Amino acid sequence: MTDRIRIQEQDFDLAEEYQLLRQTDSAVGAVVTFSGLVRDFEVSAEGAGSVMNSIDSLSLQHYPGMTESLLEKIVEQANQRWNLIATTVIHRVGDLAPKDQIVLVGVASQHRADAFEAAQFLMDYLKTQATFWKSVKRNGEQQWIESKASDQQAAARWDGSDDK
Amino acid sequence: MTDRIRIQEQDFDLAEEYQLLRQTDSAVGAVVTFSGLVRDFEVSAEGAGSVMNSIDSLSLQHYPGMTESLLEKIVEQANQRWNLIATTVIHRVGDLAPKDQIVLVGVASQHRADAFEAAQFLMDYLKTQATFWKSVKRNGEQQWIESKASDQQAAARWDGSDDK
Amino acid sequence: MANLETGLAMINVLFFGRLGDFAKQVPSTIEASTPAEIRDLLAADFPELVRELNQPQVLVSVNKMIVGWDQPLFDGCEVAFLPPVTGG
Amino acid sequence: MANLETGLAMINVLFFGRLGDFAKQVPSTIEASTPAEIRDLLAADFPELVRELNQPQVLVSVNKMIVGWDQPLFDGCEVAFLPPVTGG
Repeated sequence: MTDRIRIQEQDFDLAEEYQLLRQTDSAVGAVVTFSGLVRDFEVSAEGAGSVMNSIDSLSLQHYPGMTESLLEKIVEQANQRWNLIATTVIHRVGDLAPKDQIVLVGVASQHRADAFEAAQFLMDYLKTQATFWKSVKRNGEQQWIESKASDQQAAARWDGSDDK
Repeated sequence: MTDRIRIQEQDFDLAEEYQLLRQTDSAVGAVVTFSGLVRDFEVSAEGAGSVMNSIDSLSLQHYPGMTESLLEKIVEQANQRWNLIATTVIHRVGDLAPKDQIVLVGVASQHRADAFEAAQFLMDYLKTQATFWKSVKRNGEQQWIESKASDQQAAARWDGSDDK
Repeated sequence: MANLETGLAMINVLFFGRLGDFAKQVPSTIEASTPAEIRDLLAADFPELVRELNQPQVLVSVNKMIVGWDQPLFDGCEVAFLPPVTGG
Repeated sequence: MANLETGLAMINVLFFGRLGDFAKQVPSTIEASTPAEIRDLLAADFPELVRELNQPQVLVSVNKMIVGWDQPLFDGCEVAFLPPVTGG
């Protein structure tokens, strides 16, 4: 298992990370990547009555030291649950603009089901367990993003049984 | 919806396809890519008693004209089931060596669940519905690959209800 | 051109995947009125091929659409015999 | 250094996310024996912050491990108050 975990201000290059995942081992038959991007709007609430507000920029704070160890634990759990060959998790912090890349999760495995499920698991856990906080600026005013019930639900599906 | 479907002998560039998916629209918040690679071995049967045989090369045959229209249908179904912004399906044909890229599925959407599920759906349907046939060469001898029950099961989970 | 005496259509036939290995000597056009009839016509000269065609997973297409074995055929139809696909 | 008179530990305190907005005037070190005591000490001067800290989703960590509000603290501990995370 080759795991790469990085928290950084600078942008990442998906192509480079993909090549690293792909070339880990000649047994790699499947590579799944997930990239999260800054959209140019944020939805103010879930469900009916939600409002889309356009944003100027997004800012990501994290808890240095704690985030790294949480991400290591999340990746370790994924390796225990699925048969993975290599995993990459990169999360950016600091100020980001619409269309910027925020997060990359990449998984290489022999078979596609492992790579797909592990990538979803990593994203769900990253959204609900890792110590990152997002704020947005609109018209010069900063506002913290509310956590989403849908993210909690997505993460909950991995609890309990080993299966979905 | 921006859909790109290609069947080709030449290799593809994941980075280029990712940039196209990412830049389709400023509403894109999630991009999932799946790449299938040629492994340097093939498993002869599923379950107990399976044997891993190393291979020299892999060859992909398809039914020109029919494959394209089947892939269009599969992508259309994905667009009906999920809220997608752009989709890319590239499948190679002809002779391939171990570590070569075979297939790329890429999906861009606002939210990650749509992109993840649609990418899995596209791969499952591509494996079981599209008119491609794989053969391998080992020690100079050609052998057709058997279809896998696990692929049929993976595709079957999308049938019936709109949900998994 | 249809055979004026028999009323049968001239059909272009294709065999994919492992079926192709058993069909190398099969003529590329055959006179028949259904895919099932094509199969029956091949039984005498290509018993191994027909054993493969009788596998329940083998599908038939006419003009690139999946159809039943009793689909009526017309002059110039393209009939393809498709073993289980293994792409992706 | 622990306060010799009270026996309380000197704790480094951190507030993340929206909690930070309410905690700008909070000193970076506080004498206390549990995270709950830190919260209680802040109640008089920072009522809005403490209202936020009392939200059930707020978690507490000591030395970067999630703990309960009654976790005993020692000199030099780092206590962080964490609102619901919103990464990814």
